[in-house]
Amino acid sequence: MQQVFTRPRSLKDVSTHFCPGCHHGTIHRLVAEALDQFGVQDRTIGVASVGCSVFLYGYFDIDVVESPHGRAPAVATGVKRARPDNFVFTYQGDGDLAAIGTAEIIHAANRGEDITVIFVNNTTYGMTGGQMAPTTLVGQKTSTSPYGRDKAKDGSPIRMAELLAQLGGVAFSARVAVDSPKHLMEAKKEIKRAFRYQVEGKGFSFVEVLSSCPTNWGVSPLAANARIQEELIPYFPLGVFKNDENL
Amino acid sequence: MQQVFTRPRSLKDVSTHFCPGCHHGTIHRLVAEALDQFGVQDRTIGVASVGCSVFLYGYFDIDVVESPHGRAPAVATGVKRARPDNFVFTYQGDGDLAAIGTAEIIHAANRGEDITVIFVNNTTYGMTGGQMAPTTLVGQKTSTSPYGRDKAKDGSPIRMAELLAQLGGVAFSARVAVDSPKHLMEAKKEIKRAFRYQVEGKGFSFVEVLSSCPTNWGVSPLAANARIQEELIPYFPLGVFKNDENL
Amino acid sequence: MGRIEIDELRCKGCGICTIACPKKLITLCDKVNHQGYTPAEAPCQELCTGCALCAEICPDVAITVFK
Amino acid sequence: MGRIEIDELRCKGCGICTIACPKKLITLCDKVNHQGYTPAEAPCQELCTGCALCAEICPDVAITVFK
Amino acid sequence: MSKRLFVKGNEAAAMGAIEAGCRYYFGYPITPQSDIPEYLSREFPKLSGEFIQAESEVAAINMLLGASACGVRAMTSSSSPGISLKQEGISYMAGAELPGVIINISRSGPGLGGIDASQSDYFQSVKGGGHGGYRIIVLAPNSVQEMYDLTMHAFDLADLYRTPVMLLGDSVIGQMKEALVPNPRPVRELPEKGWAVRGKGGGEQRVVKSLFLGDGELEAHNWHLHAKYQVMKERECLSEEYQTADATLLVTAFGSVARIAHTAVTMAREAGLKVGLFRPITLFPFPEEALAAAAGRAGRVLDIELNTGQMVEDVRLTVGAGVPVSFYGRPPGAGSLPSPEELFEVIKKQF
Amino acid sequence: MSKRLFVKGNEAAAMGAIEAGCRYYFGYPITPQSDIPEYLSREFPKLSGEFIQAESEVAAINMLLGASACGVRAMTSSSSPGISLKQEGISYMAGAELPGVIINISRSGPGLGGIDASQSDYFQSVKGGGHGGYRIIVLAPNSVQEMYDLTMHAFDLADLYRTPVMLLGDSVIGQMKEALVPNPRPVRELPEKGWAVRGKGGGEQRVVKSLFLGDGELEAHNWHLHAKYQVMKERECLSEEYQTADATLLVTAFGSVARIAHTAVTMAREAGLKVGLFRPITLFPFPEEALAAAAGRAGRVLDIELNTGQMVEDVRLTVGAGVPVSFYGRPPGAGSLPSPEELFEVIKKQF
Amino acid sequence: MRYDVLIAGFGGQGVLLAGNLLSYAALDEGKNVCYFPSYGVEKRGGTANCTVVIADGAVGSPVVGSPSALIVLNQGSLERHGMQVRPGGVCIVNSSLADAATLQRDDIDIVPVAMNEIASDLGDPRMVNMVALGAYVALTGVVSLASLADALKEALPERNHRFIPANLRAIETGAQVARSILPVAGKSNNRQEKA
Amino acid sequence: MRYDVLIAGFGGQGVLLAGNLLSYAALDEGKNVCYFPSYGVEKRGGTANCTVVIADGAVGSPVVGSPSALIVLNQGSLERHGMQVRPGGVCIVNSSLADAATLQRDDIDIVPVAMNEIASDLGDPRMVNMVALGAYVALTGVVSLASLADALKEALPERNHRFIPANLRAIETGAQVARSILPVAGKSNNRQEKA
Ligand SMILES: Cc1ncc(C[n+]2csc(CCOP(=O)(O)OP(=O)(O)O)c2C)c(N)n1
Ligand SMILES: Cc1ncc(C[n+]2csc(CCOP(=O)(O)OP(=O)(O)O)c2C)c(N)n1
Ligand code: SF4
Ligand code: SF4
Ligand code: SF4
Ligand code: SF4
Ligand code: SF4
Ligand code: SF4
Ligand SMILES: [Mg+2]
Ligand SMILES: [Mg+2]
Repeated sequence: MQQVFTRPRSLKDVSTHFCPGCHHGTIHRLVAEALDQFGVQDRTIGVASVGCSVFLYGYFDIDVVESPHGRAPAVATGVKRARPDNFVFTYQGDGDLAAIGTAEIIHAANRGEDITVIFVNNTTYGMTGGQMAPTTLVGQKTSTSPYGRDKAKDGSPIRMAELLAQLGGVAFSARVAVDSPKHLMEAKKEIKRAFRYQVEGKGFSFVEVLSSCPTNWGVSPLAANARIQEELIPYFPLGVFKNDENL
Repeated sequence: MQQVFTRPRSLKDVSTHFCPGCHHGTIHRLVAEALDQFGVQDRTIGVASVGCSVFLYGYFDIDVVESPHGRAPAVATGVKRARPDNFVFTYQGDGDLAAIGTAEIIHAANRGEDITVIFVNNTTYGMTGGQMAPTTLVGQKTSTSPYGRDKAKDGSPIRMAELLAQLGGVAFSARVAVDSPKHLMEAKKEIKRAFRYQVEGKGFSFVEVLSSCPTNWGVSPLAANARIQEELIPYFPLGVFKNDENL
Repeated sequence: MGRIEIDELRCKGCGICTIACPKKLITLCDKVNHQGYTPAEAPCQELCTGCALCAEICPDVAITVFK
Repeated sequence: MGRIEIDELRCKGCGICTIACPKKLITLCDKVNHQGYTPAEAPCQELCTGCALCAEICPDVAITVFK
Repeated sequence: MSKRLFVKGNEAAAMGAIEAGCRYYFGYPITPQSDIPEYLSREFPKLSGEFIQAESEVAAINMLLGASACGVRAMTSSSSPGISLKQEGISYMAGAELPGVIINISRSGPGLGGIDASQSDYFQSVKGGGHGGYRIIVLAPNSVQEMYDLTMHAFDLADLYRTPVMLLGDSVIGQMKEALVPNPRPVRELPEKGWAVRGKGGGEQRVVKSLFLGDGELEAHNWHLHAKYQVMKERECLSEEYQTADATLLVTAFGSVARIAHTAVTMAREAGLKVGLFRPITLFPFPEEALAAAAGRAGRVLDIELNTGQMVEDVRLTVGAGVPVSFYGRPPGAGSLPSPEELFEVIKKQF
Repeated sequence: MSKRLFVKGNEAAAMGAIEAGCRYYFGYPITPQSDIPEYLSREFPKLSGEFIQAESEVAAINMLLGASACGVRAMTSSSSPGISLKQEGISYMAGAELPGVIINISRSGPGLGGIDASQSDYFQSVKGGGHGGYRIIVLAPNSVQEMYDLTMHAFDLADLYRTPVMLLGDSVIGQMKEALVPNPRPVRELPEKGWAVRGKGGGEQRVVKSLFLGDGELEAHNWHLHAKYQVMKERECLSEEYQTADATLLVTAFGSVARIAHTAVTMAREAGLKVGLFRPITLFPFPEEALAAAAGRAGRVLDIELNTGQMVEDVRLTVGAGVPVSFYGRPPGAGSLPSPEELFEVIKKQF
Repeated sequence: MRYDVLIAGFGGQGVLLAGNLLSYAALDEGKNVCYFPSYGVEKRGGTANCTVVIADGAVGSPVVGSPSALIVLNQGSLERHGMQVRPGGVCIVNSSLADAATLQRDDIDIVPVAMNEIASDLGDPRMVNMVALGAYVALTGVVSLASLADALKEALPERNHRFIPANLRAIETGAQVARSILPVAGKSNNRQEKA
Repeated sequence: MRYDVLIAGFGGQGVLLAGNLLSYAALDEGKNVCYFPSYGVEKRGGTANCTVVIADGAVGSPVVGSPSALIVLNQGSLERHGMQVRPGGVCIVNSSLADAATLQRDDIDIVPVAMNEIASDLGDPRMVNMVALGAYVALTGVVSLASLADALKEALPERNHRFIPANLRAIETGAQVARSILPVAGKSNNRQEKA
């Protein structure tokens, strides 16, 4: 008998601070696997954002630059322009990317910066205790929408993967999930494709990953995992929204 | 014989600082006409941005609040929430709205703030001396793209009217021009429609107006006027991109 | 039957009205005024229909139209 | 023919592997461990195919699979 | 209503804002102040107030600018990094003479730093972190009760002087719970807001702006603002003294560390050391007169701050060269909050 | 190359950056500094440098953060309102100890204000406009030649101390044209940038961050930064004196107004008044020793600034109570730039 | 009188609720109270602790270097805070999860209480914090058990009021056990300091 | 020696080019020069003016309160700056667009030159600024006409070098006219101050 499943080399052998059942852990592993597969670990510069994934440097065995909240795409732009031969990705939450970082993500995407963005959408601000995010579903109760998100006052959840797909510089934009083996395998495929596009210099690639936040959703890990299929996917459809090989 | 064309009441009887042939003047007049037509002059609060239109208060006979560069949609949000019965519009340039103000316009639109945004797209930063804007056409020479905008490094011009049309809270989004009597009449129609939607409380309405900047384009007023049809409209098509009466 | 008046002091001589007038009744005079502009003029207005297209297109609201 | 090992110290008892395993070989034990979690266990693994779905889905990379 | 409630400092500030008549809040989540937006998002709907979670701190301060321009009482709150992002907006509000309350439950930096109690934003708050040389009133509460009372006071001062007012606290003041007597809003003579935009309604056009291009206009405007700051210095200084009457050593401290110093001073007194505590409550205007007097009596000053030395500059400028000023700083961070016992040791060394 | 060129101050700064080896610029247009990005957008392509017009000043400072984290020489430039927006990013760079040059061709405020020459950003620049109590080196050129030389110097200091360095000018210094001798970049011993990210390439992981959560870590980091600032104070102070030897009145002024004061002092000397000029070139670290000496000799100081009084606080803290310090301020705005004749009158009144 | 106590354990043991309950009780008795929770970047997981200062006069510092009383619910907290207790003070240890013997001090009273077992015996393992509180109150008399009982209504959210009887039982049992180990009259009275 | 001059007119009259040309000429003669343009929010339209200070030693202030020489190209500038000229100084007025008589001063030399007419006569109305410069140089001798001629290459963009002869003619004519009005030997020499 031999080992058929092992921890990716790019992922440090430590336990994380993530809550039980939090998909951040799964997504970390998928990203690390992709780094391994392309053999870019040694020339990768990860750009961390501010959110529950702020400890990126603690879990990935790669060089990391920390960004102010929301500014990872700008930081990554500086990094990639200074080191065009390095592999550069950002890892951002939905508060980080879809709220405070809106201008930075839109313009990095529009310039077609040759970077990959992993966008972890858990429909809330995890690290700060579960406030409403631009991605919070209508009716969803959070600590700052105690009566549920009100479409009339707060607007509808933003679909970033679709929005960014509109922009010229975007080579690839997709939305995936990791709540089931089936979705997880697709997620693997798309994350690797996004990475390949950067390796091949095709331009800006973007993968939105639907993620759970049991703690702030106030449900069990299993219930949170189930919510992805039951509530998130119906509004945030999985799929590839832009795939521009010859950008 | 009687007078068949008169200056709108909402427009002060003063001469402007605009350069000869600058469409800002024309657009100011069309907006003032719409204010007159709906009889909202007395309850209008205009939100000025920073750009060649910074002197909004000098030309419109209405209450005006000045905003920091790019933040007019946020300022207007504060104004409208505090005074829901007032008529509130912003008047912003393309540097102001499509660059530094990207996050503010996207989220005001997404929240469906009940305001109207007049977006004057002259493909450059007029007031500061003609630098490249997110709307600058590929190949267009500006003071910061002396060799012409390079799609590979600077990305492609952003089409704001189309992009905003994607967002939930947007009731109306259109692009018009004022370079010919025909376009001007359409522009009048759409600006009035946008205003009507606010008067009727239908939500966020947006009108992008293609505008000339003879001074920074470095051509004569007539040549600048002609460029709208010849170069801008082919990339920035005129039309209505969202018209959601029953939002 | 129409007639227009061009405000010398408001006109900046951009010339846009000259191409907007279907009857081509407007031209720019060649002498520079005090602000350094060559304002528009419509010397003979017999054919003016009062359609006001010139006034509509003028960025500086320098034209008044009668009909 | 497969076999899995669950790392007691990494497992946070989220239970996601228990629904991911097509053979339903994994369960959460009921005694709380020192971190206050009830870790997963797979007492009888005869039917384990080594498909590794459990390991793939585990957010904490707590499962190793042999085949 | 004199029943004592038991609430967090942050909640007390939110309650004070409501009692002050504030019904417009614009903010963006950040630890350790999120209790404020969370509380108001629960309560405002019941009071038909408007709570908006902005897309960023930049948007929030500009929403505040817009609401304040309409003459309503409005506020925002954040913590250090978020406050840095608001600096342009604060400068615009100061320039346009707009009232508005800004709460900074500051955290440790620089950069991302951490979320522990810190006083490293003193300079940013009192010297004007934004451009243009404006000043804003800065209040430094040191108890849950003051979080409530001073928030109400902040709204009055903002309207009285047409200026942004900042409440500067930290995670100690914001997160601790104490008894709160929810006093009713004090009645105060306040000027009409004739300058506020509301639609000209046939009347004069109203313009809220900070752009002044006419010859000499902007210089005059700057002197006008300067004159306003002088009036604040004369009328609005607040400070508190403890055991200063016969003190031969005056400890100066504000906010959270003043609470710790208070106990340290008590310990010193029990040990027979003649120590007193001077606590500025208004950081701008800085209570120069009162401090100069107390410092003069004591003859020497020990300034204690949760940073590497900021207010100490204002203390030195105030007491003059006659009175030696020493400094004890504990820059912020996990596990770095000094205990009363530690401060007592520091004080002892002075004798 | 000693041929004298005739260029704008802004262009000189851009040329200095190129000579210093800077090949990465990130900025957003704003008057009166746009000549800098405009010049570099023309020249960088020829040098295979990267010029990016960012979507905002916030994006620009964070692009700078990213490039600097890679160890390359990079810069941004802006003017007052834009600099306010950069405060969070500057705090992050200071916290992560990242080099980087920031040019502020400041303008008049507060708010939108105007674009006239101003020195109202002194506090923001030297006291840390951002959160977290960091400091950055601030250089204040007063000639086109200094715009060039000090920009080169700024890059060296940034690398030497791993800190952001700001060049603080205004529309006078940025827009005037003077002769420039484009001196070659001085050779200077600079440390390796082992900390820069480049992909770990088998070696140790490198992390550029300002987050410190371990017990005592952040406090230690703050003291480490503080210690660095002390070294700067010892080694990097720059100042210039004119006619101070026998002066009985010492005028202190920096940047543009120091140029005007220089002529005023000349006029005073011609009128037989013993006046000297002390010009701080580094605003942080503030040239305390040199100023204290010169002020001590003269016995009294007249501080002149284009604001309502900022550097004067550092002057007072430096000279101590023995030496009376009076202040003459001209807050900025259209038509408010004082002439040498006006300053001469102000000086005369002192006798 | 001035009392201060540090309560520490890991997340989920109800440390903060215990602190709150104690505060409400003291408040009801007309005392001044300052409750100060520790606050980590990660709001969840890890260790949790809070300080409660109770005084007739000004409470002064919310931060306490050496508290007169320490309540530790797990081994980690005992190791981390054990040495902080002021000489003459008391340390109440949850002997179910921590080994009181590992704290080598004879200048304070060390009171081991098997809180988990007691709570489980009472039928609700989550009552560990109440058992601890009962012990503390019994040993220090900082507030009356009656006040604690009343305070439960304020400290617990409406929906949990049905658990009040269970909480009461846990508090009382904790008190009994503590008294049986160390009579109130004992030297632990020195724990009352002047403000 | 220290010379300072304020040149003012409206946009499009080439005020800034004149200042630049003068600066280059002085630079070529080894002098120190500081050229300071006025700068409005609106970069276009309105009035334009610039100050040029020329000195052997330090130029000192770029800003000049009362210049020893003033060149005004339109009435507005004459009214705005006329009184600023230092006693004993000279004011060169473009009499085509400004009425020199409106400046009531006898403590300075007022030299009216019909610059527009002269320029038009020379065949290029845009040469007004060169006529003005010629007059100024002739009256003050701050630089030699030869240096001005050489400087044209530096001051003008490559593509405009074909206009150099025309510029030269304008400069010389301006100089002649000025001399004919006020001999160089005249009291306007007092205009040279020490630095
Ligand atoms: C300028 C600034 N504003 C706010 C914060 C506080 N903050 C930290 S993380 C975060 C958002 C976290 O949510 P998200 O980006 O969705 O990441 P998640 O934790 O959900 O994975 C916020 C608002 C900050 N650190 N800096
Ligand atoms: C924070 C900030 N950054 C930059 C500027 C400088 N600025 C003034 S207007 C402007 C852009 C003008 O372009 P646009 O918005 O397109 O308006 P236009 O003048 O073309 O009509 C800029 C960058 C500013 N005032 N504030
Ligand atoms: S708070 Fe939510 S997002 Fe953050 S670690 Fe816990 S579960 Fe994951
Ligand atoms: S610069 Fe351009 S946009 Fe501004 S007024 Fe002139 S023509 Fe219009
Ligand atoms: S369009 Fe108006 S401004 Fe332009 S030339 Fe005609 S009248 Fe004059
Ligand atoms: S009214 Fe019509 S016809 Fe008459 S001048 Fe104007 S455009 Fe021509
Ligand atoms: S998925 Fe992983 S962490 Fe969750 S229970 Fe299974 S083994 Fe434990
Ligand atoms: S490897 Fe497959 S079969 Fe075996 S335990 Fe895991 S999921 Fe079940
Ligand atoms: Mg999230
Ligand atoms: Mg524009």
